[in-house]
Amino acid sequence: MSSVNDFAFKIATVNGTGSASANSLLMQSIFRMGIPVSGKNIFPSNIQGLPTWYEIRVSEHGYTARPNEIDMVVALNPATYARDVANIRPGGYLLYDSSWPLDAALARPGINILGVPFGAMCVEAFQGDRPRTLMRNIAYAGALAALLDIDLMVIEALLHEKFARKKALLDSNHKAIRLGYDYAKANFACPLPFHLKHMDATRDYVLLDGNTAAALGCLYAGATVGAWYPITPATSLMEAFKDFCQRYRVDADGRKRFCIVQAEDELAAAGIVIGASWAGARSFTSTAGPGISLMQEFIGLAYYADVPAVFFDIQRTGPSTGMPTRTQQADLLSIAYASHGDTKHIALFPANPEECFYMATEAFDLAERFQTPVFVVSDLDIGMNDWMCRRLTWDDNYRPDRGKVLSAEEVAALPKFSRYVDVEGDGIAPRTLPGVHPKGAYFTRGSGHDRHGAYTEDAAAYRDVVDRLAKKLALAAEAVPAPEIVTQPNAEIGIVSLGGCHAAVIEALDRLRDQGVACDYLRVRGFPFAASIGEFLKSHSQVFVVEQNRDAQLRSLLTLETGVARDRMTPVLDYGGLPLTAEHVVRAVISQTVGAAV
Amino acid sequence: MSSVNDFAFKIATVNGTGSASANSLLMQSIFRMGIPVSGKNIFPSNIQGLPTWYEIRVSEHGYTARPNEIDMVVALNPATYARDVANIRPGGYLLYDSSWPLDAALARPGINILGVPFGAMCVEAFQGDRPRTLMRNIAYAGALAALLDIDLMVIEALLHEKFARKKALLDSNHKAIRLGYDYAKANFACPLPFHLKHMDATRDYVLLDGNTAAALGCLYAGATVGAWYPITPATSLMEAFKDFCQRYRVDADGRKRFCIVQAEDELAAAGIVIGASWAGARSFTSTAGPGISLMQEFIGLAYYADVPAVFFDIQRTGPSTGMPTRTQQADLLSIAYASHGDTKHIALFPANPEECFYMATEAFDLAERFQTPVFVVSDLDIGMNDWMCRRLTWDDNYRPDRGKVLSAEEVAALPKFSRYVDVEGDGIAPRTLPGVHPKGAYFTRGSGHDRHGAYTEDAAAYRDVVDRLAKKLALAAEAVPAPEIVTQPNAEIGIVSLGGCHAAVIEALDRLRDQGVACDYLRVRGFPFAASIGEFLKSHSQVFVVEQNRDAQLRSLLTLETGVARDRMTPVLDYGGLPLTAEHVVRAVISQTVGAAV
Amino acid sequence: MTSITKPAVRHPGLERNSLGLTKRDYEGSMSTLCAGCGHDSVTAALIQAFFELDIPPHRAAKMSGIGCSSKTTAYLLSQSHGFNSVHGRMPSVATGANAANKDLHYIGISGDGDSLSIGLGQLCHAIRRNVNMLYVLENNGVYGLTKGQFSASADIGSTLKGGEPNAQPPIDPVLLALNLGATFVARSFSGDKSQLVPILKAGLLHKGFALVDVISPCVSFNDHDGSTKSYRYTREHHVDIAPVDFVPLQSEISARTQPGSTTSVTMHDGSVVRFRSVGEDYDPTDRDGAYGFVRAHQAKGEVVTGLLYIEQSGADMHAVSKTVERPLVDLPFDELCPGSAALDDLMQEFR
Amino acid sequence: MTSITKPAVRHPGLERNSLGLTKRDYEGSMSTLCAGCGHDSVTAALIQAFFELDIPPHRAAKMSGIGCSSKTTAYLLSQSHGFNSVHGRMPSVATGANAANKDLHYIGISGDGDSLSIGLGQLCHAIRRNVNMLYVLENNGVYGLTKGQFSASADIGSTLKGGEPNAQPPIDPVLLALNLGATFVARSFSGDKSQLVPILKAGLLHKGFALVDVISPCVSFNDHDGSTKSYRYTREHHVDIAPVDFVPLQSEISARTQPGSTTSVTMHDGSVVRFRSVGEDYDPTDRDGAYGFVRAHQAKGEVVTGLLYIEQSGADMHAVSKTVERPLVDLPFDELCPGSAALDDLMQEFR
Ligand SMILES: Cc1ncc(C[n+]2csc(CCOP(=O)(O)OP(=O)(O)O)c2C)c(N)n1
Ligand SMILES: Cc1ncc(C[n+]2csc(CCOP(=O)(O)OP(=O)(O)O)c2C)c(N)n1
Ligand code: SF4
Ligand code: SF4
Ligand SMILES: [Mg+2]
Ligand SMILES: [Mg+2]
Repeated sequence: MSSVNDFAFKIATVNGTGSASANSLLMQSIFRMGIPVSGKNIFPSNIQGLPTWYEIRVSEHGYTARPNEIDMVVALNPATYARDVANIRPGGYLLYDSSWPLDAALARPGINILGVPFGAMCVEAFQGDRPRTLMRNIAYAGALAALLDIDLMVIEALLHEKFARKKALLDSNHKAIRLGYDYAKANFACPLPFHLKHMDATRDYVLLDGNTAAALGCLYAGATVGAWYPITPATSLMEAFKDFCQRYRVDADGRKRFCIVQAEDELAAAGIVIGASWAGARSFTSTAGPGISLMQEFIGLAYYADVPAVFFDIQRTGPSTGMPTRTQQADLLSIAYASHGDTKHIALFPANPEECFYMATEAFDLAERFQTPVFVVSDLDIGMNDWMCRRLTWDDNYRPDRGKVLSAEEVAALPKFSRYVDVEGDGIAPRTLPGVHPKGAYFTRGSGHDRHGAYTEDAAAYRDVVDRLAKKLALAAEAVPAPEIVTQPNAEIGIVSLGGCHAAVIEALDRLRDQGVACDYLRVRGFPFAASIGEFLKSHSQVFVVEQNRDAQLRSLLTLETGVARDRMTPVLDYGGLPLTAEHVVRAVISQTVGAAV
Repeated sequence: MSSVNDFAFKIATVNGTGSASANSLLMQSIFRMGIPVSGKNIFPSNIQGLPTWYEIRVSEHGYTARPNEIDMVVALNPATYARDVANIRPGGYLLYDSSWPLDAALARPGINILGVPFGAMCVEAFQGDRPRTLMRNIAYAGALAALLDIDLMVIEALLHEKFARKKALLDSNHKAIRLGYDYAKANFACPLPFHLKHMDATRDYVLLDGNTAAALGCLYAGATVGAWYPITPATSLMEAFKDFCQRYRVDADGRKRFCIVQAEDELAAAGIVIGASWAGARSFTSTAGPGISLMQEFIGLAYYADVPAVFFDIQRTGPSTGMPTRTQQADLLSIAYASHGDTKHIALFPANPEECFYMATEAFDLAERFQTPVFVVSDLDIGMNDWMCRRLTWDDNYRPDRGKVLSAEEVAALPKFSRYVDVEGDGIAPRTLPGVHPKGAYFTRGSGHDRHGAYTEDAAAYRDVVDRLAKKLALAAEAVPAPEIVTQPNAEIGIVSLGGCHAAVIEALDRLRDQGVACDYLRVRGFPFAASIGEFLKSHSQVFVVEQNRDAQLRSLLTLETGVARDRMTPVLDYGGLPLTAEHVVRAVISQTVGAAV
Repeated sequence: MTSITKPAVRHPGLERNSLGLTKRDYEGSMSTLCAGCGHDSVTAALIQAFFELDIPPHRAAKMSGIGCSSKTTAYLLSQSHGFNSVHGRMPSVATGANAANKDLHYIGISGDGDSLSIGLGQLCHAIRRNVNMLYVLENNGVYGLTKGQFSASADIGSTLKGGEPNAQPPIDPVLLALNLGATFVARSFSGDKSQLVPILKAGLLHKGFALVDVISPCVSFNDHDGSTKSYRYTREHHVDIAPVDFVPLQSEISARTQPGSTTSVTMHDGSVVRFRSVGEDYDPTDRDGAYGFVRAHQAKGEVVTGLLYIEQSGADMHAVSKTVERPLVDLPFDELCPGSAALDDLMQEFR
Repeated sequence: MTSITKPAVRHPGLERNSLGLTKRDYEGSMSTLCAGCGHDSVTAALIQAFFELDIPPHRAAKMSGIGCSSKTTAYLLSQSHGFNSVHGRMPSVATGANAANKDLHYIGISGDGDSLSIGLGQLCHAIRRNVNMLYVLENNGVYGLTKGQFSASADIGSTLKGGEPNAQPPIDPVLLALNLGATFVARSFSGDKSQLVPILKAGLLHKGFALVDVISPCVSFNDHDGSTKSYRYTREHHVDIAPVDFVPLQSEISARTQPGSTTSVTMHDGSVVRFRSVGEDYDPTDRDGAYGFVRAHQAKGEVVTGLLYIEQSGADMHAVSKTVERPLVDLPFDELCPGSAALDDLMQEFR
């Protein structure tokens, strides 16, 4: 079965051998050919020597979810031969290194097997172990170029950009590409039935990962203090922020307009963010599940003391240390009601890198406006994989919403300043920053306090404050990003999802429609939930909630916050740690749809 | 309005002045007169100099909840005169220290004001500041004895027991009692309309606080390792455990059959408990809300790695540091789903000290049987106040349920030991203890693992383990303490509550019945919820959920776990930090009952 | 209520500093500590120090954790912002505040439980970062607020009220700080105001992390015989290496460089710390010497007090991270946001 | 999979210890670390030490946190229970396990990030408690598993691969341990097995907390020029105070008390640690001397290695808490539960 610009292939190698550059070279080339492409890096929590995979999907329709089936596998890791070859769809292709005789594990009937002596060719063509291993990767990229009709000019252009100042490397890469390309051309019927053709569908897009985008958002939002403790998959967010600051925030004399503190642990990182925000800076941390657990106490302090703070949770597979290099959406409950006592927190759910950027800036506005912790809940798939998304743009008229912060003059004009008085009836009490004015001084505490910030053990004075907090969070529901709602003529089924599931769900919607199952779709983008979310649930006879965790945590939040009964919503769960596929959603919906046209 | 054995009085003093002994002397005397009595200590989070109150309720019906109204106040703290006098019911009594002229703040019309020159009498009768302050307290006890008809013989007996070896103290206490007693007899019409008469209703009871009872439970359950970090109101639990161990677990040569570690913080305390339980000891920690937040990461590890662990959460008013000496039930959500990722935990909810004892032992059985964290969720009111409860008894046939722990012989007999295989289909995999047998060795980890305990990043192998955990927790629902259900003929209203609310709710049930509102009652005693709980909810047209927090956390758990819609349940909330009163419940139910006979 | 502003009416009787403020202007709300608690004396000494240094109250920020000691930030400087955070985590909150606004005078007030048990990690790392703040550790050997359990600073053999002796080696914040590279290390005694005040003043002006370990007895739970943190024991066993005079920049040169004065250290702002008649064997700028000196006296059961070590060369957190001169909170948005043009260019790199 | 039991078939060729076990019996699963990682050498040394000490594998318990170093507990002793807990919290888990069963040989394996950043507080307090265990800190100056950020043990001036120099003072686990009263303190180098093995053996038999800081280079992120934790730098700058011989009890007396041997320390079980030709100026039982010695050499840019301090008098956690001789896990229930009669009596006291 032939297909142009609509297929997927998977490359199986060993981590630490440098296949990453070959893979991104392939991604970028296809992207520059104007063809929608996406890649999923499936790597181990290890530095060197374990199996790693890279899945590249080409989709003229622009579907970016994880591929539903694999048309070709490039098997370069003997340790996973069996698994990898089993992955190929019937009639699909296997590309292996024929420097060695075909391994029994690879000899699978019903597929096409192509051998290229990558190893042997590189041993002949290059000197030294490391160069040989590295170039072996570039060589398979070359072979794929021939097999899939990747434009060599584009590849060459990319190599020239990348190694502009490294002639030697440029030459060897060039040579390696040709090794694979020429061998394939000479030995196989190129291109394969599934291959590429130039399009013009990526002009307005970029290839970007969510952590880089979020870091940019923090940069543009004017964040000045970043505190963190390294943890996969959140590390690259703060590292990207640092790089951007180095580039855009350093004075002529080398002095920096930012301060990034690598804390001793996540508790300290949270404390630093809270201290900096309290003092008036825009400050944030980036972490993953274990960090969220460790930050619980501080989160409660910020909530109860009305201190802004921005947390990025790049979710990975839990519980506990779990699978650090696998994705999941299982921190929802521990974030929504984080910390002991009565609490509730604002959370934003980006669906892709583009939203990571915009929601990052929005997070700071919300945190300062509502004087409370705000969580940007991303995940490993969004954060670390390259996604094709629209070019990010910026409105130069944007001004940060610092919320109710009294100036020295405003404080001076007051008869008396009391920190926690709900002046405007919106539950948000004007705050003052340290150092601004003696009359603005107040005492911030996590212990019982009254509306003046004074210590109290009095029931009424205590309730006065916590009731205001409840009111404040209730009002936040309509201030967080509104849900995205996609409807179809007289659809009775509703699908609700969030975050990274979006890519798979919109693809599934199309396929379901083609199969005669019309579904409306609501994507939750913020917490607490806007009223429209409850309405959507109530207005559909059957609702599926698609999410990546075992316990249907999004459905739990919907049950608690909208009042819609739990069992009115059918969970569609995927929690094995890999990005969601449309196939998974389609199957779940079809199989459980009351009288579906199957 | 006169009443015998059915009234309440409140003593207002300054903390650190030693009124505690006078108050317990009063409590005990009444108790020994065979009259049901309860006391609520309302104290500051401070060591010396701040207002403190003690409420004593006498109830021939045996109601032990916080009193609905105060018949008399003993006002000995000028700082709170106004508040205290306002507390007295119309027509009630005020007892003040007439060593000084009546303070304007105390001169309230519509109440009876009695002055006794406690201070002056003690200055005359005793030497030194400290003795004088202390004896002043005993003196008011004496005055109350006369006013309320407390049996002097009983008081004398108590003093003799207490000061058996301290003649001097005995004399001064005796003297102080007489000072107050004689003055009152001489100057007032004793007894007051409300007073005491001997009964025989306390023979089978004791006066006991929940933390002491829980500590006894740990002692009897055979717990050997206690790890903790001091925190109000959980401190007295571990301190009591230590005292009991010193008494019952020390060999002739002074060597101890227990090990209590005062950890450097709550994270460490949790780690110690997990390490000790993993090695085969029964181990526990006692903490409060902030500790629960700090232990989140470790809780997730124990859950995911199938390690038993027992946690006592003596809840106090949150969020954050909150009000450390006030009560609340607001840690429910942060315990039920503690830690990031998909988790769920077993929790027990004692209603009084008696249940603290039995549930403490049960907690260890459940933790070892299900190889998972178990939380005994108590609160400050239960934990630190003296409650009248039935004498604790012990069945010498009890043997700890250590769960599936393989002996050396059993391991040796196995072809191969794999740690996480669900041999019996109940989700519980047999475990081995370190040091027992080389073949039983396995690797415990919080990182992704398969059924053999080996590291994995494979989706199926990962799901295999977390699915087993979900199954295990689901089966625990019918193993935790069953709910207590009290029904009334054709009641259509159902009241659901838990923990310390019980005392107030059962009193409210009587009063509601008297007012023609018949209610059935279900008290949740364990989590996950038994099926009977959902059935109770569904079988009542109107359900009230009574709890002590702002956000209706019990209702949230019911909504999530039973599937009953949130709004089918009406919250009755009290979260100011003081123990619940029946009055509060009655008012809430009456005012919201559809067509109640009001 | 800390937010009450002081009455405008001046008390003619009261002494004024160069800002025209009286000591009252540096006071806070009424202490709720036990009568005789050492912590209250430390509060008084801090008020004195701020008053004498002519620091505008609102330019100070009071940071603390949880404990009787941590409560005391409410009892001074009611015109300063205060942050009573969570137990043992004040150092990180102070670090963040300092990162955001480097121009305030940060004082952290903590206890031995707050700093050496739950907060040990944070204290050590704040020292490493050399966060510019005065860190006062009110050390009483017990957890006061939770009613007297041993803290990690309890000496071996020191007993609880009940008589139970401590058997674990103590963590000495002074040795720890010297070991971790602290740039200002002192120990004092709440009962010795004449020693404490100048040390606090020097600590306030020190550019970096100034650790002042103050033995501050707990009268309710650790002031009995058998305790090595009692008033009596401390009075009898502490040896002052040398009284220090703190001579602020303002005062005329002569006073600062008075001839004949033994050791003296000039601080960042030009102020001078002068050690009077310090023993031959003692050099307050020799880290290892100080360490050995303290250890040697400990062996004799003595508690060395005084400004034990001071180093003016160490770079503080901002110097290390090369942040701009202006506090980050004062940077206008347009100096922080690269703008749309830059973003458009940047996007080209992601194709 | 660590739970596979080794094949019964013996390899005749392999050397056997007194238990009749070969080194294979002390091995674990295949290492997944980078080729050349220092940690793998430490694993080999530990296997050697256990083998030579004739310790039954199942009587050991392997405790660790999270990190490349912490992973290594899977690569040795597949017949021992292992607990790979959470990041930086292994000391508490080990403390609990030890409290429950004091008769196992506990080895804690950690990294500089695991121990000196997130885990600093727990490490310090495990030292204070003198928990009876061998604690191996595989020190490479970076966070390996998270791809090479500086850890708290990075020396000032040491650079990252990218060239960025560290500006914060390092935390030296050896000095820290000496300061906190550790009873066994050593430093070694993963590249010097002859020094490391006897130290590990002594540490395993030491009754108390034995800290062994092992410089263990990270070839992927911190083995370049400019790094002070590289193989090259360590080889060139480490000075061994004195090679030690570890003479187990089993061996005939003569060997243990061989005349002429300079310093030698007899351990709890009667085994002897002998220091060969230790310099005049060095006494491995003088805590402050050791501290000064290490500091002095640091000033010269040298890294002192060897068994730096050993004290046999210190009471371990169980001695301090006076627990019974038998492990608590072995106590029968009836020795723990007072029974119904006692409870009835007790109830009388609550009336
Ligand atoms: C997370 C947490 N754990 C425990 C407590 C209880 N607690 C309050 S203060 C304190 C110790 C205070 O000791 P220290 O710091 O020495 O202050 P002191 O009262 O002695 O001045 C403890 C354990 C708490 N507030 N928060
Ligand atoms: C709570 C938590 N925070 C962060 C991480 C991520 N993490 C894993 S290992 C590690 C540092 C390891 O450094 P080190 O202890 O020196 O071990 P090495 O890899 O260098 O041997 C970090 C930060 C984690 N697993 N858990
Ligand atoms: S308990 Fe001790 S530390 Fe706390 S206020 Fe009283 S004396 Fe001070
Ligand atoms: S990254 Fe470094 S520490 Fe980790 S395995 Fe590789 S070499 Fe060892
Ligand atoms: Mg203290
Ligand atoms: Mg490391």
